[in-house]
Amino acid sequence: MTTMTYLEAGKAALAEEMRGNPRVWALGEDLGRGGVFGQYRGLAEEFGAERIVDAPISEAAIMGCAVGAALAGTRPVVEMRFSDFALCAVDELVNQAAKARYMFGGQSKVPLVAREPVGMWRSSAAQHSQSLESWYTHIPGLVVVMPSTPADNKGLLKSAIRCDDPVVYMEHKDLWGLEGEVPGGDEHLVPLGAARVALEGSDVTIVTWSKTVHAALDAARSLAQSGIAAEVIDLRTLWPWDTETVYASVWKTGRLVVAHEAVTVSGFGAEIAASVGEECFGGLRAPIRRLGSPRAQIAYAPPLEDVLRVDAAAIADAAAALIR
Amino acid sequence: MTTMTYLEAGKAALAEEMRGNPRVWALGEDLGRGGVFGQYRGLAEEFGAERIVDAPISEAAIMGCAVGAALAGTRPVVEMRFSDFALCAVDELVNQAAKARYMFGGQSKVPLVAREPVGMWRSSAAQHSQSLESWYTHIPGLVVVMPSTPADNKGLLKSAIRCDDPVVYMEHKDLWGLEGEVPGGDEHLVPLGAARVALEGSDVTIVTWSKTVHAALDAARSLAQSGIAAEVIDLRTLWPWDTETVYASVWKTGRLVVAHEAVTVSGFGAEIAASVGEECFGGLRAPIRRLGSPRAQIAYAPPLEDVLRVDAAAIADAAAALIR
Amino acid sequence: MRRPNIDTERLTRHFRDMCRVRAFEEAALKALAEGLVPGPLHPSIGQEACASGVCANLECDDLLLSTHRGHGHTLAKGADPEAMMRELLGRAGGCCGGKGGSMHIADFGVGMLGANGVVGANIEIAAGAAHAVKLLGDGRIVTCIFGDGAVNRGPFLEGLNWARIFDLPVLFVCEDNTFAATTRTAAVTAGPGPAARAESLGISPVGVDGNDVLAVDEAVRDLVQAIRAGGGPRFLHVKTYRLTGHTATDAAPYRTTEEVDAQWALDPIARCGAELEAAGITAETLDAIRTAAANEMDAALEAAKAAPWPDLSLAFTDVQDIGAPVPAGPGPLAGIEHVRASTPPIAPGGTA
Amino acid sequence: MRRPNIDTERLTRHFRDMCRVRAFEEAALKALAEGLVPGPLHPSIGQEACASGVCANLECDDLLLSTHRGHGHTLAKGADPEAMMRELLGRAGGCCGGKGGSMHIADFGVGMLGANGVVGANIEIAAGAAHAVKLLGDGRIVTCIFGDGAVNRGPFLEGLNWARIFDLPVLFVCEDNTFAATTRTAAVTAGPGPAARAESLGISPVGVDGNDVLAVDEAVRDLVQAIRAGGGPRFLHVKTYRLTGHTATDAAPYRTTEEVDAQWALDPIARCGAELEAAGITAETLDAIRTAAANEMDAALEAAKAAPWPDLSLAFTDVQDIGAPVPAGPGPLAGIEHVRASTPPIAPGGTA
Ligand SMILES: Cc1ncc(C[n+]2csc(CCOP(=O)(O)OP(=O)(O)O)c2C)c(N)n1
Ligand SMILES: Cc1ncc(C[n+]2csc(CCOP(=O)(O)OP(=O)(O)O)c2C)c(N)n1
Ligand SMILES: [Mg+2]
Ligand SMILES: [Mg+2]
Repeated sequence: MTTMTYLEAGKAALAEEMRGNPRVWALGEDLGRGGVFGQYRGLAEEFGAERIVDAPISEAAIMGCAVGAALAGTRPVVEMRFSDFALCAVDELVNQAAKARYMFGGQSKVPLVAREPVGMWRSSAAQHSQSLESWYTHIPGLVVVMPSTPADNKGLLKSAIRCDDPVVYMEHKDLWGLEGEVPGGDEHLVPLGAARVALEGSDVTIVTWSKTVHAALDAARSLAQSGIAAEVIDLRTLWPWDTETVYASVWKTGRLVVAHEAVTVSGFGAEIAASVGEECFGGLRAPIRRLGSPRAQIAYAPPLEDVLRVDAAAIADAAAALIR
Repeated sequence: MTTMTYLEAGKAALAEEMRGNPRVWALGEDLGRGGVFGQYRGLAEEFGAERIVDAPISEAAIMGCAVGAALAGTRPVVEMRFSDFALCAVDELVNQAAKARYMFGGQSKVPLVAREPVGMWRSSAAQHSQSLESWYTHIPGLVVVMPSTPADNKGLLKSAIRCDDPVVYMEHKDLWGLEGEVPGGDEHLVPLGAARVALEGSDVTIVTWSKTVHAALDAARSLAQSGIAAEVIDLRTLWPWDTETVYASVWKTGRLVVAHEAVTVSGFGAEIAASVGEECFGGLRAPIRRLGSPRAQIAYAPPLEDVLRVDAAAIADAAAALIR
Repeated sequence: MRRPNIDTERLTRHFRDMCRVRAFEEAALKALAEGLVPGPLHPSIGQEACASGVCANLECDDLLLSTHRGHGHTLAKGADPEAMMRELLGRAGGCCGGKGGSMHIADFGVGMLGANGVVGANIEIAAGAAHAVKLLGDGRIVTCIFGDGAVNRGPFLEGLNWARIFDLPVLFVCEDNTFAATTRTAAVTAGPGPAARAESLGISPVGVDGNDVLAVDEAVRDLVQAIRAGGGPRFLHVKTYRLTGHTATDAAPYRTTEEVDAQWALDPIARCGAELEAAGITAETLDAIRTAAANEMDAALEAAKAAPWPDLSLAFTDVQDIGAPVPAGPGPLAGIEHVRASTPPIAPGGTA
Repeated sequence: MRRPNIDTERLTRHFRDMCRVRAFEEAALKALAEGLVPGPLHPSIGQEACASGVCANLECDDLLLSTHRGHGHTLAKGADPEAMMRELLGRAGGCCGGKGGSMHIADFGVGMLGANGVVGANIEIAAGAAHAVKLLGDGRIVTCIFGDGAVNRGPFLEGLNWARIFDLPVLFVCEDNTFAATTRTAAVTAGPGPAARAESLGISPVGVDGNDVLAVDEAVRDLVQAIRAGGGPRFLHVKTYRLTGHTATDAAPYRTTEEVDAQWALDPIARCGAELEAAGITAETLDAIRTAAANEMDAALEAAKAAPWPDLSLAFTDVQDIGAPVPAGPGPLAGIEHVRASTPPIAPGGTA
């Protein structure tokens, strides 16, 4: 175990995988100087400009190039800088990366990882704050991963790089500085598709991911003070998601809150609520509550931005209301 | 009332709005020769090349240009040819069109309509068959419309062109030739946001839209033969969707099937199921069933493609199973 | 036309290759007319010299990226016509298992990494494949063929810029057939055109008469040599004409028959044949080549017609490694969705 | 530098405009250092000649599209610095109501249709605005300023192509400050650069020393004249240097202090001042201009500091006409979502 930040954990994961496999390389803007958040700092020095590739501002080319590079036998790790800019490369990700294996009848896989930092990061406003994970869960062929802790950022990124499917890997910009214990050694892999029960409880299930896991844990602590035992499930992988763990928890508690930072409408919370509503119908003791951002663009002014954030108090209120 | 096809209805709507408002114009590939499906045939002759604009293969420029043209005081109607190609213009639609009004503090609206033909159209395969409506329902600022009949294609397209919001307007490619009665006169407007009860019934509610409406009506007819009275709701507008009509129906029937052509996972059926599950919790007599495409890319070979289609039999089976 | 010192053997090979492409598409069009091709077909009739002239200079393990109009490129790269025909008919044994069809034809076994249904998308993919090839240092080169319509899409700029700044081993071929669907590209392409754009991106272009197969062959030979020598990306502008409609069902009323007839007079296969005759190859030899090609492709079509539909379970293979759907009833397992397999509305085996 | 027949009045106006831009950004940086600017700031220090030289040739109702580094363009186009400063601080009365911040600064009242957070996106939007202007036939022209990084994105090709084929009244200005964030654009831009690319798209480019405000002014004057005369799109390549880091918090360790110092010697404001002095304007006059600018911007900052936060209900206005969220409890009404307004963690009114 070592203490490191979420940012360092991601960097360590990439470095280890690059050391272990010469076919792994990374491409994105400003990577030679460490990337926009410093999450690549030092890697160009270790691996050279051939494997830590400094790209022009060409998100479409970065993603499209990764598709071709994956088809031709390498394992590119794409850096999109802000997930919002990945919207300049949707054809490349959705029409190409996600479909090539299928439409060519399995002649090739497309092992690429698209790192797309997501989420509100104080006053970044409408074009630099989005969380569009639910989009990618809707696209056949894609795997979607959203780590919430340093340990998971290391273990999940390593698994994503080893995965033969195109993986949309969404780190949260507000978590870069978060410190935590990270298991050492090259073989700290967190399996894709397995949720983590972050806190056990019997009264209500809170399913969440990414930064909102921390708000949910805060909420659970305050609920505990009112005698309510919340179970907090960190989904970690959104596609495929761990229905087994979630359904088992809901059968146990009979109550579910799904909380995420993304817009509620057609957010991934809808998929979870719809699935649980169908699969655990007889076990639900209250309606499933979804908490997400209202369907509004994200504002710059801090108080306006905060109106759109799901915080611990909102989660605790929603959970408590299901029990009352 | 006149009988016309879905295609002709859309063309009539655009022509009428262009006659009525010189600020309305259309832009897209091959429009001067009628567009890829003939849905613009004759319009260049009537309105000239200045208002029926023949674009290069530049979806990003077509959409981006429409954003600028809307900000500068016109009302562009964008033709994306296949909704799949709109994936080349996502930044322009999502980061620009949907956000400009908000991020500039209301200094301008963005009145544009993006026509995006959707859906499976025999053996068009993975890159020409997608239905990504749920994506756009997730984006604040956008209105999402999916007509299922000629009458609605006329009345909704006219309303969309008059709407000051950016509207994603999705016609289904398999419906172009569908004939139906269309109210005459310039003022046949179908309001955005209002569902249509296509068939009344008391035993089970089927919520659907676009081409799947017709499969649902077929299913309802076969259910009727087994004595099951299905209520079929054609949503018509997905955002904002007519919660009032849907909730009232579910309170009445206690059972809901949501059927759509798009992938089930994170499809808009999830939003409906989640919302109904929350709002009608006490009124549900069975779990909500969602029917959509499995989460697989769309295959070329007809039998494989058909595996992915939601048909009348599947809808009838699902509805009947809720009652048994 | 008469050129000195013609390599008649090589030119005869081109003649054969072009006849095979033409015959393949004629067979495919016949199948389409019979209702056996369920999806769209984009014929390359009149453009065969590009396919043959380019691919004659590529090794089997060199990589090729193509477009929606890619039958010729795929055949010329060495793919099996029967597997291709099965693909067009959506049958078992198609080169993509019946899952891609004409617009996604591919044969990775001969380095053909796919046609593409999105205009211009193959340019970035090709740059990426070349990036991989350079990283791996295995000596392969990549060729990317795209249309004159593609030069108006962003990926043209982004992909060429990418290839140049990283000095990648890739040959860009703009197969300029005068049209993008029903639009004359000249009307929607600003400035002097594709070659000038390549030049502005640091890749000096070469232009060639695309209906002269030897000219294409020779131009490509030099460019490929330069690329193999580590010279970085190259650009070839191949000027030709689309003799058919955009798709097999496009009657192309937006141009006169005079225009098309004049272009038929430049048919690359006829020109190649005439040149071979002038060089002493007999009409009989050429006829035999034509007939062999037609027979080969008719046989491919017959075999495809006789082939069964793909097994329905294939709808769920090749989706992805983890989280793929399982064709089964609903249940509390990750990634499982309910799937109903309906009866195919079109009967297999050529009876449709 | 000494030029004959200088219009000292016009040059003095440039001096004042540039000083105002500089003073605005210095005030904004001060506010940022005090923790009052919650979002990112991209200063244009050293690039003021582009803003002033371009906008001096535009009418109020002409349209302008800018970038994330757009304070100077916005001010020079005539926006109110206090409303801009309020916007940077996220306060009520900001020109975007506090909802956009620096990266989305806009003032439609003076034809400034917005900075943009997506590099290159403004190029297509500008082409579209010019398309509308041409359709409406109202005589306005459109100007689009973008960086040297933007020329590597697809919209550069697609937008310029569009403007040229439809002969639109738009001036494209590439404000080339040598860098895209931490990357020297020369390293990632193939070929001769932005001007050659414009040329290849049929728009003949003009290049100018971007630290010489009169040179920019004169070049733009001619180009704007040509555009107003119906000549279609024009292109200006303005060569300058970004004296600060990419953002206010970027120390820019990727370049030497020698390099930056050498560039400071070319500071357009100092150069303009020297030229004015040489033309007989006194140092006192120039000082007074500088001081007035500083005072104006300090006052704008003080006013912004004193302004309250925007009303929380504004989070839900301007979303869209139909289907906008309503800040209320859950209920069976279309488009309503539950919203909790949390206490602002930063106190308004300059006490943060
Ligand atoms: C991004 C995109 N836009 C539009 C289309 C529809 N489309 C298919 S082929 C074609 C014309 C392409 O012209 P060109 O690139 O010259 O190739 P050609 O068909 O002439 O071989 C168009 C517009 C598409 N496939 N992809
Ligand atoms: C599409 C996109 N990719 C990346 C970014 C991140 N980014 C913001 S500014 C910038 C550099 C832009 O360089 P340039 O266009 O030269 O403008 P400058 O900052 O020098 O004024 C980058 C990469 C972005 N905003 N948009
Ligand atoms: Mg063409
Ligand atoms: Mg720059």
